[in-house]
Amino acid sequence: MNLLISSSQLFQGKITPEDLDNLGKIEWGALWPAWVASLGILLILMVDLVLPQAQRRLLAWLSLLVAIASGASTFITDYSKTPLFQGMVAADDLSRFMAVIIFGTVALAIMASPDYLARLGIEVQGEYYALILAAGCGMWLLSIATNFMILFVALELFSLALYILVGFLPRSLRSHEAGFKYFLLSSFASAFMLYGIALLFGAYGTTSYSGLRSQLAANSIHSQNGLLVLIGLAMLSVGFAFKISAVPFHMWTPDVYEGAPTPITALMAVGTKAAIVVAFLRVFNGALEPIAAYWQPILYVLAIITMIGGNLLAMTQTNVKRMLAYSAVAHAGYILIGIAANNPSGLQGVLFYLLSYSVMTTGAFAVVIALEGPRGEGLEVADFTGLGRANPWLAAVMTLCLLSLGGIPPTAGFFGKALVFSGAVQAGGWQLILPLVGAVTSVIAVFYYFRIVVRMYLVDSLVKLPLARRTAFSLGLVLLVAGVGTIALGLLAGFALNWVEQAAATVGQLVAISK
Amino acid sequence: MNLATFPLLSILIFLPFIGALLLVTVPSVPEKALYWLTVGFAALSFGLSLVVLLTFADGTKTGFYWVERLEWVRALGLNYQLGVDSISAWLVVLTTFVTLVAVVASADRFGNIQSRSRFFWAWLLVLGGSIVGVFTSINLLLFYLFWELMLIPAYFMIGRWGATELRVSAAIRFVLFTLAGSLLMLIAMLALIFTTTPAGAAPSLDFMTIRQAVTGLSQETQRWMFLAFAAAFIVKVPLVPFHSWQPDAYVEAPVPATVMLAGVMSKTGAYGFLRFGVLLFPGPARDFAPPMCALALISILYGALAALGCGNLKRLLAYSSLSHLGFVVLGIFAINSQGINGAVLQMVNHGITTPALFLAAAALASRTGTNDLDKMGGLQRRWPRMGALFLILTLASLGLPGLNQFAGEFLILGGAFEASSIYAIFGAIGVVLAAWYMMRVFQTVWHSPEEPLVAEPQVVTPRQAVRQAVPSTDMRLGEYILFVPLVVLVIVLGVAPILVTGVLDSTVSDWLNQTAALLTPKR
Amino acid sequence: MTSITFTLVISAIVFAVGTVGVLLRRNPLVQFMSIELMLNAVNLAFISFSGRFGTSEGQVFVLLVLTVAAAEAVVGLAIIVAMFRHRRRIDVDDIHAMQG
Amino acid sequence: MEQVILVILGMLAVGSALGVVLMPSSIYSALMLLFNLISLANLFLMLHAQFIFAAQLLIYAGAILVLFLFVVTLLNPEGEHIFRDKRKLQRAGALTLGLVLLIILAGGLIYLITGGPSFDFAPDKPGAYPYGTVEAFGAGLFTQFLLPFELTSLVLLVALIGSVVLGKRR
Amino acid sequence: MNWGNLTEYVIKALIIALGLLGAFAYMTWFERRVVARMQNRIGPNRVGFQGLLQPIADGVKLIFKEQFIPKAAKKPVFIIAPMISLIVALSAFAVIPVGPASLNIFGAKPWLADLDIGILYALAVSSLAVYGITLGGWASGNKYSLMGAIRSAAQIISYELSLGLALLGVVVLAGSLNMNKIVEAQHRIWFFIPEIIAFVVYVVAAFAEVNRAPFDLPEAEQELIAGYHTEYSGLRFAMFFASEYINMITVSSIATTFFLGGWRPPFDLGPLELGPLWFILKIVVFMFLFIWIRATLPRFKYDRLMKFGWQVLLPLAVLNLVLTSIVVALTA
Repeated sequence: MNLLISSSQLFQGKITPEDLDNLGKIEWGALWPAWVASLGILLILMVDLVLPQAQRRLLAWLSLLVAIASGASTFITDYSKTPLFQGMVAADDLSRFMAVIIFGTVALAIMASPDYLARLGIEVQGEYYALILAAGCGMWLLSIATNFMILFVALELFSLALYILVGFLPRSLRSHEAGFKYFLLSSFASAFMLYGIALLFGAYGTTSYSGLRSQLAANSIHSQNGLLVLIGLAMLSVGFAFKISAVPFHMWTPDVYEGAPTPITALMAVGTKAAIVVAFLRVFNGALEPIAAYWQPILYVLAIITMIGGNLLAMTQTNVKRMLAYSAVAHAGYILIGIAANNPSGLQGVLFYLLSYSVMTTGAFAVVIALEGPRGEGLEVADFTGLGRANPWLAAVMTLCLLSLGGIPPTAGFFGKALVFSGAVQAGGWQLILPLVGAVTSVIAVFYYFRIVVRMYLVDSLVKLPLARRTAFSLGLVLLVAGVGTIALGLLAGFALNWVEQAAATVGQLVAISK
Repeated sequence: MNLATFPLLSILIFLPFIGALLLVTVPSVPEKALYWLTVGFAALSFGLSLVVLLTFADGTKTGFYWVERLEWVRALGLNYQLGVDSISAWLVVLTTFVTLVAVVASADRFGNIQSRSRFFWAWLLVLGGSIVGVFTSINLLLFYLFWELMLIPAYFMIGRWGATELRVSAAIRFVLFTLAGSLLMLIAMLALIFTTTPAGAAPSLDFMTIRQAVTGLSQETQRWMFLAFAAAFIVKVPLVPFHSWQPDAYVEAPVPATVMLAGVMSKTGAYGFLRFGVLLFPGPARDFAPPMCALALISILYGALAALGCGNLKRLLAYSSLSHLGFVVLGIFAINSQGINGAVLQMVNHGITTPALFLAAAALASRTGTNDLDKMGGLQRRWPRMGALFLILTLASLGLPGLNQFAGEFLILGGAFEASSIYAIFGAIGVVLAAWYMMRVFQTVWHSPEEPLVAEPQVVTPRQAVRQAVPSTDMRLGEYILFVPLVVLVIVLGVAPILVTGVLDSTVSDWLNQTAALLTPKR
Repeated sequence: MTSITFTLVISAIVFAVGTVGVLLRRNPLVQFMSIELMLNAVNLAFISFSGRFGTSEGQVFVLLVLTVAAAEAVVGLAIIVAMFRHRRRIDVDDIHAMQG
Repeated sequence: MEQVILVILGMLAVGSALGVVLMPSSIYSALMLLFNLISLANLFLMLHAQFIFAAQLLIYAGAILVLFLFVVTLLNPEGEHIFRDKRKLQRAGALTLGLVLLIILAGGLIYLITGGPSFDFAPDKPGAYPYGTVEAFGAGLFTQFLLPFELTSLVLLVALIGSVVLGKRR
Repeated sequence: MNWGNLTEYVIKALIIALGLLGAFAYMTWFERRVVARMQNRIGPNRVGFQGLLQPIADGVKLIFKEQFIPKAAKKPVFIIAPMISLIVALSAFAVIPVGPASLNIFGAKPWLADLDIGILYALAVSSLAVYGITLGGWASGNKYSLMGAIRSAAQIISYELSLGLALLGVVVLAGSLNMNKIVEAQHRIWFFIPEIIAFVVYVVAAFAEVNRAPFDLPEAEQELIAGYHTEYSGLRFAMFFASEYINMITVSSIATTFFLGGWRPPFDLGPLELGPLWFILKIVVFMFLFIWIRATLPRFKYDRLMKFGWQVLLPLAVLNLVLTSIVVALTA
């Protein structure tokens, strides 16, 4: 640090005591997961250079280790529950919660990869794992951001990594197209978001959430900057809606999910969504809380059309990967219910939903990975015929995950849905429409989820099944974690919820403390 | 045995689950051993459930016994909270009994379960366990959990082991209908959390506390909640406009599954009406009694008329079940001691008669190879003992005095008359129609001139094609074992309905008193 | 007319033009360029507002946008090249390996 | 004087932006983008953002757009007929959307000029570095905004890895 | 800013532009003569005394020569490209001080603009030089031209990094980006002594930056005929040619300003007002260096060139910057 001070002293010797104070407030320790992940990236790239081709498989395990270490390092950090780095990031229970979710998902995605890549005939590359870790790092940073600068940089960090990962399959046109589509629409959305941020910044001259919140609380929306705030809010909402793939802005989702390598699809469906949702929480339920009355209606409408649209479109799909993609869209709608509710129950609901959503979706995608053929075949619903007989364990995990996605108790998904609904019910008034729509669309969802179950168990197949492929050990581990997690989060929902409660409490609290 | 702490109810719920787990996981044991294992578990459950019933044998106990409580999800007010009063005690016993019957009947010869029967047995046990859970939950959300849990085994039993190609769509329809109704109930439960919990307090969905708190809500709110709850129950019972899943599901399901569906699962809806409708929302229940009774009457008449026009024995029985459950709902919404006593009694009775009828129909079908009434006739001469069995069951079903259903229907009609004479009149028409269609069945099958087709067992489905033609014997030993207890119960309960009502009465009147107490200050 | 409001209007117009460009054009390269237009509009807005408050916050943000835009350009163009390496005509309408 | 330059630059910026979208060939679009970047850079300069002016030229014009140019020349795409496009509906949608956006954004801002508050350029707070200088910028960058600045290194690393991954395989 | 100032700027700009163009013209003469000497030839000596009027003759010839536009060329770009090159080359010079502030001619300072971000401006503007080349090459509709253009652009971009980083060392020492302040800071010692690594890196990178031998691959006659300006002739060719030489002058003046004390006389000989003469002298030395090396060294291979840029120059430049920062930090 001394270096920095003195070298900038050279700039005309104009260092104020304030600057010194600011420099003193660099709390590197709070970002352990990010540092571990970044160092891990470098480590992997270097090991990739020295490792002989035959032993490249070790890279997967190494990166798994890094991911777990990153996630675990959040527990050795003592979070002060105040914003750090001059209000740039939050170090609170929510940060820890997200570290677990995101690096957990990253670990699962890594474990699901080696077998998949080998099947597709892609030689193991350190870059692949490095990028996954980078994406995880970006997601986590996004979820702890309390300043639009970090929000933006972190968003782009993981987006960039994902563009590449989505287009990673070298000989697959689909993959490249998906990468391009994702890239184009995501950048488009980023631009919208940025313009919104610029307008919000223009209103009060701050990019920090806490600053924005205190300004919004102090100044009436009808005052002179109100118009800027509202336009900014609208554009920010559009940007977020794109990123979370809410319905009128969802069109990139199915194509990207379908074209991407499936482990990456899982990572995107889970990790990205979790990160964006938490960023959403911190921005809307945190920074923009004083003008909740203005953004809640936007979210109601988004939630409703997302639930309806996502589920209806999912119903028409025959490709499982696409179906899961649309179902991911639909789930964004359920999550939006909790965000729109803007009360503790809703926030807890959202966080618990994320937790349960991450295990069940990962599980479903893991099964898809296990069945996918080297040229992307085996993804039709019809291809699942007779899986219950050919590979009962796979079918069991899939069934469990689908039940959970459909929100049937006592799986994790049920509690997620119930908690989110309870937020809206608590908010009362017009918001009661949200759980009603949610209930109706859940029934639709169960219909198309059960189509797979029907195929797996209820249809007698005379065709010889190509499904008897042995599941690789690492992938088996993913399936195990997902399956056990789906059930355990349901049965032990109470424990998980205590944790979630703490994490959710920090969303609003954080902003109130600082500045 | 310490009544306060022994987790008897948990054992009752989860014993079948353990059995199911064993069934699925034990490697390479002969089918037969597994079958006896299943029977063992079901019998054990039944035995234990009798202990529960015996608690109430003195007929004076009111309130909940065997209470267990464990915090689960605080934010949702969800506790693992079990308890029985004498109403649910009878239903628990009924459940374990019917489960045992279904299990016994699911032996290969009978249940038409040709493949992977160990999974079928496992699902059967799971279904039994979850239904016990439904009857013993005294936390609203826990009730909901078990309520939904029932879907999964039922779905698989219908969809996997059903008779024809329609089974899958029947199964899905069943799930979707039920789910749609129950999700509304879920939302209402969530609304209950937030409307009744004082600010800052931990929410609770405990039945007793909620019951107190509900009276504090505005009539408007209560009505909406009641309707949401009712949505779930109407579908499950089912009442007429929402019944379309029922005949298909009953027909498609393999017989043991039908036994479970018709015998006990339908009772969960009626039970829900009683406990979480009438007892939880006394005000709205009273307000909505006329439309509910109207629905019940429509179900009675519609079911009866549909049964009259029906040519398939199994489907006919399904419609008759619809009609009978209408009576149960009618009794509940009479909201008086007589009606409710009658309704619970009728639940038990129907839970014995209907499985027996379905099983008898299956026994017949296994001989004739068809369920089609037109293809059967004049069988009395061929299988006289089976004819006798049919006669008893038919008479019981049409409500002959001295057999079990009579007492229930009588009480219900009495209760309905107390509420409004119109109900009773239309109800009585339903009884007459029941007599008509049941006698018609008996007439056609056993006494009309013999049809040539009967001689050659027909191939109904590809599944049944696997089986060899059944030798035309009269009742076999296995069937005796199955039917004799049922017939005995039919007669015993017909002669001495007091066995049931005696236990019920105190509880029912206690509940009604409490309800009145809750209502009066508000009115 | 104050200078900031003028530049803000310019930025708004450029942003809108960029949006239309992304939606209207079928050439991925031009779409990408339109996105760059949008980012530039954002930068102008930030700079303008930064002038309003006299802090460097907006300018720092612009630097971040610039840096990220550079990184994005590298990756985006690499993807476009990978996608169209074996094609003559480049047009988004040709991107239809996936339908639905 | 300044006003005149400002207006000219603004016109140039808008005109070249339109050019980017309307030019039939992507290379002309790229050229137009170049003009746009340069006129914006000069606008930055007019707004006292010296460093950003240089950075804009260095990064955007000097690096990013060159990449574009590379790719355009490499792929050498054929022209497209934007105004003879068959997808009339989509085009109409895009134009409408853009128009709406324009009205909202520009209209809102113009409202602010005429009816609402005036936004004044108010640099140079006493005691701090003079607004817009490299020193002021640097001081902010390395104290208050250190973390985002450091994180950009990670972004660049990812871009680096990505270009290698995507570039090295044929 | 007012109209009077504007006139001053315009006049100064004209002086700089014309001066640079004149310098370019005589650079060509100078180069031909020097190279000829080195190769034991005589060089152009017929037009005027010692061939001093040769550039004018060349200029007249180029101006009146027919300007081809190949059929395959993209006409507008083809025409614009050389102009871009020339304009960029000319404008980069705007921030370079050629004399001390005390040197006032009719109240005007000896520089066009005294920007706080001086060097950044110069770098920014010169980074635009790529466009002229790339566009010219592409618009020619000739694959050799295109290849030359792309090579050239890649080379310029690659070496720009090292160039800039080398300059940053000096910036750290001087504590300013302002050209005047940098010259000011060299009143005790010229920076090429403490920053010798940077100086070397800069000079090498500068050679590459202006496409001079041994880095003149873009116009390698043997492989690419003449690179991006193969199809150009007449005045347009002259523009490309001029911009190359003006760029040489610009990088030389930046080198002078940053490493050789700018307009400062060595050891403070004589009055400061003679600064411009010293400045020109230093540039001439650099120009001679350019020519000398061209006459001496063979051309690099393309892959080696890139490798050299990324694997040798760039690390060196970074190293230098880090070392400088540490030293500055410790001594401050």
